Amino acid sequence: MTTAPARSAAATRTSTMAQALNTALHDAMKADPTVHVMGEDVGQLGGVFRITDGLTAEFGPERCLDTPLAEAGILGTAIGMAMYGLRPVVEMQFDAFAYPAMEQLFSHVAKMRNRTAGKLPLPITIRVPFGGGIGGVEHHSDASEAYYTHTAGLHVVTPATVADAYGLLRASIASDDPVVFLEPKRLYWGKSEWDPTAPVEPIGKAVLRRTGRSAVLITYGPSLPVCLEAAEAAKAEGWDLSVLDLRTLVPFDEETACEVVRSVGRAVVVHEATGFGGAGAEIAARLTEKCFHHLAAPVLRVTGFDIPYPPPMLEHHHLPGVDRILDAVARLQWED
Amino acid sequence: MTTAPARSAAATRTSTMAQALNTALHDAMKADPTVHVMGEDVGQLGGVFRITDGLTAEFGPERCLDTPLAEAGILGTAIGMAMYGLRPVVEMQFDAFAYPAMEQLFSHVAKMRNRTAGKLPLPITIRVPFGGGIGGVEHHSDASEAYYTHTAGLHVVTPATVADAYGLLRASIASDDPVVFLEPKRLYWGKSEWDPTAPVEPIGKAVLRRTGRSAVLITYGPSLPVCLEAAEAAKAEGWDLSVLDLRTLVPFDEETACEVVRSVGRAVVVHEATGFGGAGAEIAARLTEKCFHHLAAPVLRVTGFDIPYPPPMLEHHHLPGVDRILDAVARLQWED
Amino acid sequence: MTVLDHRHTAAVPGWLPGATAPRTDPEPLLPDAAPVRVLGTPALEKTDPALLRELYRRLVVGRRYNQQATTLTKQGRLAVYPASTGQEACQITAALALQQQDWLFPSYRDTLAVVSRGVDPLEALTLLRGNAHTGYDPKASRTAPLCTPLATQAPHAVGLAHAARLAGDPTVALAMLGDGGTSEGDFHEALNFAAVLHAPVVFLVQNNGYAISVPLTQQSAAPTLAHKAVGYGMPGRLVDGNDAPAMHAVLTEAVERARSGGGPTLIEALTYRVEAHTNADDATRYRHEEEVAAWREHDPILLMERGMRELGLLDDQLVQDAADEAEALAARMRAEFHAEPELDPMSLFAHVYAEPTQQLREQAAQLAAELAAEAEVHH
Amino acid sequence: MTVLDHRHTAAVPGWLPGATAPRTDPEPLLPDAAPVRVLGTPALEKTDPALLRELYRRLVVGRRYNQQATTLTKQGRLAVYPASTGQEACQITAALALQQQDWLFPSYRDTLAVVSRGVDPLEALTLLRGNAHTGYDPKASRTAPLCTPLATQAPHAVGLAHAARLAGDPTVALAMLGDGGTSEGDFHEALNFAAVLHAPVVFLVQNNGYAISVPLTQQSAAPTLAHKAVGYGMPGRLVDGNDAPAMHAVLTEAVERARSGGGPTLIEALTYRVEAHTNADDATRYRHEEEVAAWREHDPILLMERGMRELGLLDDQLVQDAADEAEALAARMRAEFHAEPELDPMSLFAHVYAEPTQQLREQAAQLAAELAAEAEVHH
Ligand SMILES: Cc1ncc(C[n+]2csc(CCOP(=O)(O)OP(=O)(O)O)c2C)c(N)n1
Ligand SMILES: Cc1ncc(C[n+]2csc(CCOP(=O)(O)OP(=O)(O)O)c2C)c(N)n1
Ligand SMILES: [Mg+2]
Ligand SMILES: [Mg+2]
Repeated sequence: MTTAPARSAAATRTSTMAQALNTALHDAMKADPTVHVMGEDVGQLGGVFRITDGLTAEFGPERCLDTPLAEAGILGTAIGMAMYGLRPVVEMQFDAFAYPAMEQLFSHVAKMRNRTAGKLPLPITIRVPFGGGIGGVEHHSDASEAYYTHTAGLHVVTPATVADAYGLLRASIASDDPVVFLEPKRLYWGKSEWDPTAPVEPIGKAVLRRTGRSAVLITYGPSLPVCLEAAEAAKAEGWDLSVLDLRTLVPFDEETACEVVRSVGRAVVVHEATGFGGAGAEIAARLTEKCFHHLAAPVLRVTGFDIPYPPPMLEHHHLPGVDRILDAVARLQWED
Repeated sequence: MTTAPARSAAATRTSTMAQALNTALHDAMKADPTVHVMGEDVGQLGGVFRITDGLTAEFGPERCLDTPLAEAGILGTAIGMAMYGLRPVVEMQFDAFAYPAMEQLFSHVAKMRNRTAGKLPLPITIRVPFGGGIGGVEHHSDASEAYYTHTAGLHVVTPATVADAYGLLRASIASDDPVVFLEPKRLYWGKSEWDPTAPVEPIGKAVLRRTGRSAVLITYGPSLPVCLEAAEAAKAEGWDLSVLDLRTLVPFDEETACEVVRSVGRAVVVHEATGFGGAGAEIAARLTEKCFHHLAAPVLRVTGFDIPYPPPMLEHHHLPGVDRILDAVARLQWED
Repeated sequence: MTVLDHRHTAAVPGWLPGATAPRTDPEPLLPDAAPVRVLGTPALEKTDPALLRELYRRLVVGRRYNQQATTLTKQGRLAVYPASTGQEACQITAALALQQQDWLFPSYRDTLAVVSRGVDPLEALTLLRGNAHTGYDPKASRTAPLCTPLATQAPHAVGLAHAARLAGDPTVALAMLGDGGTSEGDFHEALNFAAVLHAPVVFLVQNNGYAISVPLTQQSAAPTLAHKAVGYGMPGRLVDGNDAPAMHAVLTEAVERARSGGGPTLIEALTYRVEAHTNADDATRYRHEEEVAAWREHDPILLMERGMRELGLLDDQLVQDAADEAEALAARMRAEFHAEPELDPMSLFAHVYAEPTQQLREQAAQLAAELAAEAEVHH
Repeated sequence: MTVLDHRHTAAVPGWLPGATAPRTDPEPLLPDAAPVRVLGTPALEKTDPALLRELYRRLVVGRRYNQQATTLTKQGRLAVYPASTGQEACQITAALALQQQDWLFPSYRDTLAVVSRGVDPLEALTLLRGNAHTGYDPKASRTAPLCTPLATQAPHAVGLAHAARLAGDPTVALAMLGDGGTSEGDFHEALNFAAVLHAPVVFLVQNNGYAISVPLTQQSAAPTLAHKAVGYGMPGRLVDGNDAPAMHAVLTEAVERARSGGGPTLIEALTYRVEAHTNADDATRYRHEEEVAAWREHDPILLMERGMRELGLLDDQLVQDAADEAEALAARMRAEFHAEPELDPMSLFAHVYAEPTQQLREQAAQLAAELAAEAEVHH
C-alpha cells in the first residue's frame, strides 16, 4: 500500500460526507490520470447518491464511465483495465447489488496478485454504499461487510467521519491492492468540519474517538454516531466509555484494539449487520484470545438481528440503538 | 423443518460417503415425486463426483436434469420450481463455482419466506462439494461456509461421517427451508459401516464423537477426522480430549456446545477455511460469551491461513493438521 | 419420451463433422423489421371492439392509478414510487394476456400490472409503502413478489413454467423486465434455460429508453433488444409498447404459443418512462424536455383515443364509465393509505425459518422486552 | 469527442416516437450461413504457401504437445490435464493471429495456445502440475492466467482492450471460451460491454460439442452460437475450427478489424474434443465411440495434410522438420517435468497483499516454526 500524495490546498471546510467523498474522487482523478471512475449512473447523474457528481463534466465520459447495467461485467471490466495499468474506482449502486459480482470479486479481484505471484496486482477500489437507516425498501439496506472481511486478498475500509471519508478514500485509491470501500449510507448527509490538506493516513489504523475508563465500545462506519451517543448517555449510569472506531476491518488494527481492551477490561462490539458470523464475531474472538486475562467480562456484541433486513417502518427495531448498547454495557459483570 | 420419513429397508451396510449421498438422493426421489435433482453434469455422467450416479437412468432426465452451464440460472430456475411446489436438490460442481449464484442465494433463496410472510417457503437443498485436500487446482478447494452461515434464512449443514451424509441429506431435503449442504470432498471416498434404516435425525444437533475431560475440539465436516486423530495423539501428551462434531452450523446447537465447553473449560475450534471471519469466529465468540466463567483459557482457533487456497503441492501446509491442533491445545494455559 | 425431448429433434446431425447448416433456421426467430402496430393501421378494424373498450377503460384507470400513487408519495404515504406513467399499455396488457392460472413475475415498476391482475393497490404497494415486504399472497394471486434485484425474477419465471410443464399443467409464466435489466447475466441465463427447456414463459422487456439515467445507446448496441432472442433460439418480437391493442395481440399470441407447447418468446415493447425513475430521481440531469414532450404526443391513452375515435368507438358513456372507475380507484387508494399501517415488530422473527432457531427466539425475547419497556414509559 | 462517441452516431433518432427501423442494420451481423472453410475449397489456392507450412508445422508440434502432456499426466507429473487434442487448429491460430503486443485470455484448456505464443511448457503448465498457480509472467507474455471459473476471463479481456483503446494503443485482446462457457452470465455481460464500448476484443468460442458431459443441444437452442453476436450488435462468424487456414483467416480478420477501430467480433469455431474432458473424466459415460471416430476423420492435421498434398506443399522436408520440432518439444517437456519442482511453502504468504498484514506475518512465523521443527526431525 502506498500513501496518497499530500495536498497543498487551502484551509478547513464544512461539508457532508457525500461531498467529501466527491472531493476525494475529484482530487484523486486530478492527481493521477490512471484513476478511472465507473459504474451505473455515475456519469451525468452523478450517481444515485451524487458521490460522482461533476466528474464526467470535468474529466469526460471516458474517465467517469456510465457502464451497462451488470455488476459482474463492471467489476470484470475493471479487472482488465487494472491489468492494463489503470486504477479503477468502481461504484456498486447498493450493497445488495454487488452480489452479482461476487464471483469476480472472490475468484479474481481478491486472488489475482496471489495467483500471479505478485505480477498482476489489482489496484481497484470498489465503493459500496452500505448499511441501512435511510428508509430504503428491501435489498437497499444490506450490511455485507462480513462477506468481504472473510475473503483473503481484499482490504475492507469504512469511514465514519467526514474527514475519514476523504482521507480513507484517497488512501484506498492509492493502495496497490483491491479495497472494498464501504460508505455508510446514513452518514452521507451528516456535515462536519474537516481539513482537506491534512496528511492522508494509511489505511489500517483504528482511532479512539472517545476515551473512558470503564469499558470500550468497538465499532466502525454507520454505528459510530450511535456509539458516541451511547457513551454520552452512559455517563448518567456512571460508566465512562471509550469508543474505538476501527476504520479498517482488513487489515485489522489488532494492536490498538488490544491496547484499549487490556486497559479497560470490558468491551462491546457494535455493528448493524446480522450478528451471526458478522465482523463482530472475529473482533470478539480475536480480542478475547489476545486479551483473555485482562477481561473482566466476555466481549459482548450488539448487532442487527439474525434476520433479513426489515422493511423501512420497522428498521429502527433492528438497528442497534442507544438502549440496546447500554443494555449490553450493563451486562459487563460490573459486580465482579 | 419436518423430519424425513423413516425407512423400512434392510440392515447395516458398508459404503463410501459418496455412495451414502447417492443412496440418500435415490431414496428421497423415490419417497417424494416432488424431489428433483438438477445441476451441471448430474445426468448421464452422474456428476463429477458421481453423487448423482444412476438417478437419470432410474428417474429420467426430467427428475435428474442436466442444466446449461450457469449457476445463477440453475439456482434461479430451482427457485421458480420450488415456487411451483417442487423440492429441488441443486448441485454446485465445486464451492467456488457457487459464487455466480450468490445474488440468487442471498437476495432470494435466503429471503423468500421472509419477503412473503411465509407464503413462499423455498424447500431447496443446495449441495456443494466443499473444502480441499484432494489435490485440486485453484478454485477447486475453497471452503466457503462463512458466506452461508452469515446469511439469515439459510440452514447450513455439513456431514462428517458416512451415516450422517445419508441422514443429514435426507433431513435437509425434507426441510421446508433452504439448506446449503456442504459435502467434504476429501471424505467422499472414506468407507464405513452405517445403517440406512436408522431413524433420520433432524438437522441442528451436534454430537460428541469422543468424550474426554481435558478440553474439547469443536469441529465439523472435513476436519472431523483430523481432530479425532489429534485427540488420539494427545493421549501421549496426557490430554484427554473431547471432540464435538457440530454437523449443522445453522442452526447452531448452542446447548450441546455450551454444555461440553462448561464441563471441560478449554476449547479449540478447528476448521480449514480461512480463519479471519470464519465460522470459528462465531463459535468462539458465542461460546465465550455464554461460558465465560467456565473457561480456563480463551477459546482458540486452528484454521486455514488468511490466504487464497494454495496450489495442490502446498495445500497440506494450509490445512490444519494434528501438530497444529496439538500446538493449540498446548496453549490452553494448562499451568493455571 | 420426456418433455425435454424437443431438444433432440434434428439437432444432433448438424454438429457432426462436415455439417454446414445451422441446427435450426434463424429466419423465423428474427424480430419484426418494424414494431408491430395496430392503432393507425388496417389491423385496428379487425380488432374486437369489446377488447378495445376494455383496453381503453384499463388504460384510463391505470393512468389514474399512477397519478394517485405519485400523489401519495408526495404526501409521504409511500416511501418511494417508480411510476409506470406512459407505460400503461404494457402494464395492463401484461395482466390481460394472462389467464388466472398463469403467473406474473413483475419488477418494482410493475405494480400497475399487479393491480390490473386484481391485487388490491394497498397490497400491491406494501413494499413501496414500507410497512412490509410483499403485501399480497403470491400463491393466491399467482403473482411473484415485486422484484428489485434486476433480472433475477427471470429465471424464477422459467423454473415455475418448467415445473408446470412437467406437471402437464398449461400454466404460462410472464416475466417483466426493463431495457437495463437485459444487460444482467441473469437475463441471459434465464433466456437460455427457457429455450433449452422449451419452457412456457414469455419475457416482456419494456424498453422505456432509460435505466435510471443511462440511455439505451449506452446500454446496448444491438439492432433491437428483440434481436437478442435469436441467440437463444427463440422468436423475438418488436412492438409499439404504447399501442395497447398491438401489445395485447403480441402478448396474447406469445402466451398462447407457450401454452400450446411452442416454447418461449422474447418481446421488446418500445415505450417511454414519462416520469423520473422514481420520485427520488431528477430526470432533468440526463434528458431534455423536448424528448419527453415528443413522447407525450405518443402517449398510450392519446393513441388509443385517436384510434377509437376513428372507429367511432369512443362514446361518452365509455369515457364517463372509465373516468368513474378511475376516480373510484383513486378514492379507494386515498382512503386505504390514509390509515396508518399496523406494524408488528415481532413479525421480524416470524418468517425467517419455518421454525425460529434458538438464537432467533432469544433475539425475539430481547425485542419483546424492549417493546414492553417502551410501552411502560409511554403509559 | 471521446472514443466512446461511436455510440451516438445515428442511434438516438431510431428510438424517438414513431420510429420503425432498428437502430443498426442486423444483416451484416448475422453469421455465415455455413462455416467458413479454406481446406477443400478454392480459397486454399489463394492462401500463402508459407502460412500453410507454418500452420502445418504448428499443428504437428501442437499435437505432440498434447500427447506429451497427456503422458505426463499418466505418469503423475501433472495433477490434471484438459487436453486440446483435436482442437489444435483453434489453439495455434489463436496465438498466430495475435501480434506481440496483443493480449491472450485463455481458459484451462488453452495451454497449447499459450505455448504457441512462446511461453515455456513448464511455465504454461505450472497450474496443472500443481506446484504454483500461474507459472508465467502475464505482463511479459501478454497472456492472462489460465482461467478456470468459466467465462470470467471474458470481461477482463474487454477491460484490457478498452483501456488500451483509451490510451491510443493498438493492442487487441483475444478471449478464448468453450461452448459451455457461453451459458454463463459473464459471457453475456462481456459481449455487451465490448459492443457498447466498441472495445478491440475478439471472442473465440471453441465449440467442441460438450461441456464435460453435456452436449451442445442441452446447452443452447440457438441456430449457432455465432448467432448470439447479433443480440449484442457485433458481427458473428462461424468457422470450421479444424480447418487451420480458415481459422487463421477469420481470426486475423477479426483481430485486425478490432485493431483498426472496427469493434469486437464473436467467432464460433466448430471443433471436437477428441479426448475426455480431462484425464479424470470418463467420456464413455456420455458419448459413443462412433461420434468420436467420425471426428477423428475430420482431424485438423489430417485435413491440413490432405489440403497441402493437393497443392503439392507437403514435401518430405517439411514433414521431417515438423516431426523433429515436435520431438524436441516433447523431449524438453519430459526433461523439465522429470525434475521435482522446487516448492517454497513460505511463498503462500508473499503475495496476498503488497505488504503482509500483521496477522499474515504471525501466520507466516507459525508456519516457519513448523517447518523448522520438521526439518529438525528430519536431520
Ligand atoms: C442487480 C441490480 N443492480 C442495480 C440496481 C439498481 N437499479 C434499480 S432500477 C435501475 C435501472 C433499471 O432500468 P431498467 O431495467 O431499464 O428498468 P426501468 O427502471 O427503466 O423500468 C437500477 C440500476 C438493482 N435494482 N439491481
Ligand atoms: C463457473 C464455473 N462453473 C463450473 C465449472 C466446472 N467446469 C469446468 S470445465 C466445465 C465444462 C466447460 O465446458 P466448455 O465451456 O464447453 O469448455 P470445454 O471444457 O469443452 O473446453 C465445467 C462445468 C467452472 N470451471 N466454472
Ligand atoms: Mg428502462
Ligand atoms: Mg466444450
